Amino acid sequence: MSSLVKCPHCGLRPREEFTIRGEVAAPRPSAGADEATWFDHVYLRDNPRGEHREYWHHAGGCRRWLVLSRNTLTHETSDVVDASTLKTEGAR
Amino acid sequence: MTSFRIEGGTLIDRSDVRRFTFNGEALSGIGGDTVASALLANGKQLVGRSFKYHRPRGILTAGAAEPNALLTIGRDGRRDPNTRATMAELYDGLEARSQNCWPNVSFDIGAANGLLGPLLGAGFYYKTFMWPAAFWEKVYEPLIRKAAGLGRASYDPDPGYYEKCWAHCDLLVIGAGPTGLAAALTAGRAGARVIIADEGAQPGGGFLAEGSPVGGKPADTVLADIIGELHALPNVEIRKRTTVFAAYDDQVFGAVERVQKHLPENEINPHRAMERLWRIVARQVVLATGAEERPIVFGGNDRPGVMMAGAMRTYLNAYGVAPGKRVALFANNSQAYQTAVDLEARGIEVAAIIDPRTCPNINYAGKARLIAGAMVRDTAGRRAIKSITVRHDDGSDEVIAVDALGVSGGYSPIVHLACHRGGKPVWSDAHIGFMPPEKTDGMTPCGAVAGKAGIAACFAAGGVAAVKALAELGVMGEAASLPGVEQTAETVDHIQPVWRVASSKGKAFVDFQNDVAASDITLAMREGYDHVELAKRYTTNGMATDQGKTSNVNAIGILAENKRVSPGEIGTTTFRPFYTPVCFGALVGASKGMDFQPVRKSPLHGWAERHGAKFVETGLWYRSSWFPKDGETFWRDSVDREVNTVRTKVGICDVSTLGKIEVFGTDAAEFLNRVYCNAFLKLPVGKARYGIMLREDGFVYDDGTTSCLGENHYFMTTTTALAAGVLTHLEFCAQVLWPELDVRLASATDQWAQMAVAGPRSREVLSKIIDDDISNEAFPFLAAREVSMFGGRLKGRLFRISFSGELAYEIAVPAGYGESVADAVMIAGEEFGIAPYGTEALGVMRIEKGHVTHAEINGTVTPADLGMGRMVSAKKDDFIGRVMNLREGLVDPSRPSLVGIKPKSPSDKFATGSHILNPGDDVSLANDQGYVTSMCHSPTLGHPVGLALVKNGPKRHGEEVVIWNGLAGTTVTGILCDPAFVDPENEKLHA
Amino acid sequence: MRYSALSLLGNAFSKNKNWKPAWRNPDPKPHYDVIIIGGGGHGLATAYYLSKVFGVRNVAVLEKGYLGSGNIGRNTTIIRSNYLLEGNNPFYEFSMKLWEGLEQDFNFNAMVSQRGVINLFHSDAQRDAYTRRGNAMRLHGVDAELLDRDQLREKLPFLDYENARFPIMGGLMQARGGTVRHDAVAWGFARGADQNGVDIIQNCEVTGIDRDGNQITGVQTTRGAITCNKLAMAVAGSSSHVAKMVDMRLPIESHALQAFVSEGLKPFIDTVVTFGAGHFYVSQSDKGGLVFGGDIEGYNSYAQRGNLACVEHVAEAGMAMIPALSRVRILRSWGGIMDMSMDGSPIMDRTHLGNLYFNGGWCYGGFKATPASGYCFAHLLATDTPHETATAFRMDRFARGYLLDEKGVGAQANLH
Amino acid sequence: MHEYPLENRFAFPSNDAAGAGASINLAPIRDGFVFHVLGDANSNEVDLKQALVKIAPELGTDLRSPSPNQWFWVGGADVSDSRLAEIQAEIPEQFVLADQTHGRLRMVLFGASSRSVLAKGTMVDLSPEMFAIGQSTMTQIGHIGAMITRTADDSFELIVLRSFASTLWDELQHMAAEFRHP
Repeated sequence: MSSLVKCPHCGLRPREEFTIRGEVAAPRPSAGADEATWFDHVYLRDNPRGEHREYWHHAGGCRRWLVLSRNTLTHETSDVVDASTLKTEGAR
Repeated sequence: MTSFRIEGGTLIDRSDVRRFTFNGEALSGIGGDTVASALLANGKQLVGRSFKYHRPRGILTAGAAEPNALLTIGRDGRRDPNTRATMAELYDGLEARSQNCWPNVSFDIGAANGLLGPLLGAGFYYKTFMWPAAFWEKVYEPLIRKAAGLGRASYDPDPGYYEKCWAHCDLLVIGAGPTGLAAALTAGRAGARVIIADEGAQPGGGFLAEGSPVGGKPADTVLADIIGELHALPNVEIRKRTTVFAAYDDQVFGAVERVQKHLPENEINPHRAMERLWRIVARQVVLATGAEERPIVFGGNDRPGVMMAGAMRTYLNAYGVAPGKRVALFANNSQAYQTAVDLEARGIEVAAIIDPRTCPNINYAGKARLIAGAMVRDTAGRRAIKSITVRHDDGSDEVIAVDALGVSGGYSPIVHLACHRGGKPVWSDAHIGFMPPEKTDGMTPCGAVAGKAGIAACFAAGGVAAVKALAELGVMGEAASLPGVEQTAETVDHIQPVWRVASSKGKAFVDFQNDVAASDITLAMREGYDHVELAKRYTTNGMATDQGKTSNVNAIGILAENKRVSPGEIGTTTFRPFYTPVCFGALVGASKGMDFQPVRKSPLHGWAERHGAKFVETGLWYRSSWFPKDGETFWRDSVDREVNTVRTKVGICDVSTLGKIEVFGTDAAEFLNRVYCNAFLKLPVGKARYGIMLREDGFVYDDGTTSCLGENHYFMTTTTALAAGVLTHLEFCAQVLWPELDVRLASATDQWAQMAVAGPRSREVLSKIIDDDISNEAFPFLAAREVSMFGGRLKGRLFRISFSGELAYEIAVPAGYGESVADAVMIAGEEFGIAPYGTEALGVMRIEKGHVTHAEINGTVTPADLGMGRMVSAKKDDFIGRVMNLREGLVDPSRPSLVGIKPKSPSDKFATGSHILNPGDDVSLANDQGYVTSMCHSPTLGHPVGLALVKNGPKRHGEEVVIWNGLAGTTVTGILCDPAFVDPENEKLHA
Repeated sequence: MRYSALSLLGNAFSKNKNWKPAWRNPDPKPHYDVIIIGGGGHGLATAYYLSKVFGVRNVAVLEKGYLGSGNIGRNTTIIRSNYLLEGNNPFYEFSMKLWEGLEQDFNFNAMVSQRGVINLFHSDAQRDAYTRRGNAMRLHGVDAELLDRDQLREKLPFLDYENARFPIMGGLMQARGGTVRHDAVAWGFARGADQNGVDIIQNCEVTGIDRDGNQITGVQTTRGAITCNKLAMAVAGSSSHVAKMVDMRLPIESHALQAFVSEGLKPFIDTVVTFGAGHFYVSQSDKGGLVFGGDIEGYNSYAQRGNLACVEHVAEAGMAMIPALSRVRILRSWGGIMDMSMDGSPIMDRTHLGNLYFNGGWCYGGFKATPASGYCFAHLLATDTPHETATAFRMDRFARGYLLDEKGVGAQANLH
Repeated sequence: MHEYPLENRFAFPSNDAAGAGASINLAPIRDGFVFHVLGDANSNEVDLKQALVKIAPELGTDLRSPSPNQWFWVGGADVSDSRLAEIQAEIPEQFVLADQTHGRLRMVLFGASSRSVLAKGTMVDLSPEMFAIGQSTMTQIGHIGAMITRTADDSFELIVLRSFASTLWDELQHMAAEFRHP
């Protein structure tokens, strides 16, 4: 979905209401992690041609950060969740 | 009426006579006419000139695909260049002009290009015009540019109003011909929300051009019944004059409705849109866009009077216009014979039907002479067709006198919208055409776009498609049927592909508008540009305003024939939005001029206005930048006075636009400690602290103060520029990085009117309106708490913070009371000589004090670069940006760092953006030492002062440097110094 | 066959039947000294300069589609060298100098048109930033001029000066900037490289990269396996996809950028103009269409198309700049895939696999860089040292913290 | 002490509503309060309503949720600073309450054409069967963020940030103009 996003809180909304941050990178490293781990988190991306997970912020709606599972070739979105569930559910 | 207007016409109203001009000539048409039908009715066959060779051109089609009849309509701000005469509805007083011709359309000097034809073949310009090198821009290009282009756009602003809308439906039906109407009727009866859109002035499509009865009733009567029923259904919306121009992801469709384009100026409602952009969200779509009849590529096929056979039917039946008096047809399929039937029914002579098929399988019983196995190889006539030359199957030629030639080379399904999301059309040998892609999620192509022909078959297909689409939505429907029409077994029209007539004499055009001939395509192939995309780009075939609607498939056919493969193997170029061109106005809607972006107004806007403020755009805000007083003619006069007032007395400044965020929650302190690079865990209640926020990459993001107003309650301010960005960033931290922390963020920017009251007398002023004790002891530097005001009538928040470097406070009050409080401060300060000051004076004072803003915090600096390296906590084990801030490149001692800079001679001036060089060094990027980030005239010191980021800057105080401004051609000797020009010991601040 | 006025005339007399193909259509040989993946502008330019300047002629360019089918054929044709940073500016100026002699060099008219590029500014802060930039250009000897409102009004009287939401204060002009016919650049380099013996192999998709330890040995393609001594990637847009074949992750995201052309018009605007208060830039092609664009879509994409919201956004900015565009009709939109790097600047370097070379991360600035990118990449491939103007484009600059961030927006690809 | 006049100024322009029976009307809501209630991750609307009924029965429990665990509590009564402080003190710990009465302004768009006007701004499908009376949502109207609440058949309340209020007001007037001047 790159024209409309089904926000789990607000329902179907247009692209204009969102701000996009980019790929859900490797999780934020722990405080003691080395520079290489941090570099990976901050700079390196899988950038796949196909299924991709990325952060969208519903800035013009509920102001929640969402994670979209979206195909970068077809633009089809298979899943949208509130981003807080990434950590609370220990995903990735 | 002229001799070409005959009886009948489903679209016209003969009682409504409309006057118009064509190239200055006064003509008349009737209501319902397009400009094209009116011109034809007036016997105007020559209407324009082609792009390259300026060949005379007429009207080829009766619809959106028109490549030739492009006119400029209207004048001044209402001038529409390149308007297809076949789509423009005639209104009273319309002015139309031909394009791309000089001195006039009948006698066009540019036609001399035709003589150079062999030189101007495909891609000729890539091979020449290279010598001498400077001649391209100076000589060749201006000539080419002048000759190229079609209509001339107006430079005047458009007085029209435009708007945009969203619409939602269960089923979007694109095209209101027999197919689409059946689909809409089916879905409408089933109770679904339906939008049916059609580009025409009236719905009906094929019904409108039908000369024969349908189910025993006249076609227009059948149509009227259907439209009547649809209008009566509250769940069906009919959008006429509405072109669905693109299909985007997630079933969002762009459509443009020409709401008032068909009206004369005096009938236009200025409150209603000229054109309206629709963004249609459809759960299911029925694509009923029909098929485009293809021209045939033969010698002289571009001569005015050569017209699509189907277009002839439309002009006859819908507009009551005869295409000629003696007409021939050249067709490779049986459908086209219906044109002969209809012509003869109106008493127009059909001189001959030339059919390349040797045994055409037809049931035509008319009078016209049928010439089978033959081709048209040439036409004659200076400005319009006079005769055609037919090549018989025995190789002999015959010249036949005609004044119009109907052509039909088969049918190309209008698959554009089915392909906009990346689908590729599929070649069908049965239909001799590219059919919609096999996978069109949520969209059902049906009717002519799916290869059906005839009203009965299309209507049936539309109903079936709608039933299928409804089923996807869990709705039961029953396919609508046409009363009195029996479904007959489908007959297949055997179309014999004719990609070009090999025996053609003279230029045989593929793309009429861009003057691409069959020989050009062959030449492109010969030179290696044999891929369909390369051939397009090299020859420009299909790149004209019609985007190849009539030319692309023929070009593909020629490539295929040359390569001896199927057209399917050649494939198409990419179908891209827009199906037909869309004007900027519609895509912009009301967001133009001052309404380009919304205006944000501070709660003190009215107060500032009353004090004569000059405003400046700051993001979406208007901020007061200075307050000129009588006698001050130059902005600096006011700014200098305002600075002096603050430095010696007291001033008041609106700082309401700063971002304000309330931070609540039991983990709020921990949260702040993680988002700022300096410590925040132990900030006591009633205190403010300056904080620096880094990005995760270790560079400074924003700065501001955060105050602890209570246990688990903080009040953060951000810069105006990054107010939204910081909130978004904090939300990311709170929701994504640390959802386990109890932290709740509320934007409070708009709740508070906030003003800085600064200057040595500021305490005395505020004491008059604040009930609490605000003495230095009771309310020291960085104190922050709620205060009672005006004898308990109002509560505010008081912060002892200073951007100017003076004794200063910021007071925040509920926004509605902002103006009253500002007025009260002015009254209270009157005895001390208070004056309002704006962002300019604020900027001067912060430079004098060496405080940074986003001029310095430009996304590439570290806290250390700004002289605040020690603020970065070494004790905290985690905060945003901690680790990346330690990278080699970010701690490199030679990084440009903050210094003050002043001219050696106080009278010298310099500009922000000047670069710093060492004295004696060559002027080069390699010798660049840094640059001036901010500068101003300091009224306090009496000379310019600035801030700069300079390599090793802090170690070079006192050093002489060159302030280099090559743009202005100036160099000034400067001295690097401490950035705090005023009160470096902070005595004023703490007074 | 050399192109000249004479050859044109001669062929006209022979009804254009004697023109020869502009390039051969060879089958791949089993081995090449250098294989370049990507037959777009940068790959073809690399092959051209490798064969012409550095004498490396046993070269293949592998293109999965038709030559020039990537961003070289879908950009908005602008050339300029108005860069701020020391690591960028000399490189783009080198490119500008190559543009200035390119057509005579490769005997193909690419319609290099130095009609000027003007960046508008609307605030004191923007003016200051352009002053800094213009002075950086001047320091390197690049032409730059700061125009005030009156000077601008003389050149572009039809901009919205009076009623604009964000009034135009002036502009930074590079008179040597301009436009080039994009397809012709690909064709010129292809024809030139072909004449030097380079094999340009179309419809040949690389499906795998063969390696022996840390050494690349060759590639698997849809037209069979091919071995090589050195392998060069010039596949911006798909860099991550190809890098994945050797398990490399990159500081790059792929994003779609739309571009647009209007219907053909008589001369309307004779320079390139960039709006400063929204995402919009425009020039007019020699054919008459207004060619314009705006910002990327914002989400990762390998689909060469965009969405309506972005179209509207661009149109709004366009009309804020030129109100008279209202009745100009937009004819076509299309999309390309940008390698958006994490600091907005390109990467050109040898990789940790010693004989694999990377060229990508051009964001939406790759077209203007085409000749210098080809030249410098050829230099790197031939000499194993970076060209003097391309030393800052190192892969390790992100890890070490030597970013080339012209915009200063940090490690978020879609903001560059 | 000097007597300083205090006036709560309004951010909307003067109302130029159409006459009775017009298909579209726009009217500001001048009085009342908007409180932003922020709950913790486990909070819910039922608990909040119960608490509010107990603490401030005179203010009603008209809640509009812009976001999970957040509500705008609105009402027509004017609430004094001291009353607000009392409520803040009494509200259960899992909620905090921030005054937004001045930061977020309310207006009502009503009449038969109200949906057609709003469709020019928001993508949200406001058709009666999709958007029930009492339902509310945060969205964008054109370029401006706003909360839309359906308050009656053809009546919608809009809550907008104060700084954008006059622009949104003007834009709505433009969008409505064709229905006032048919």
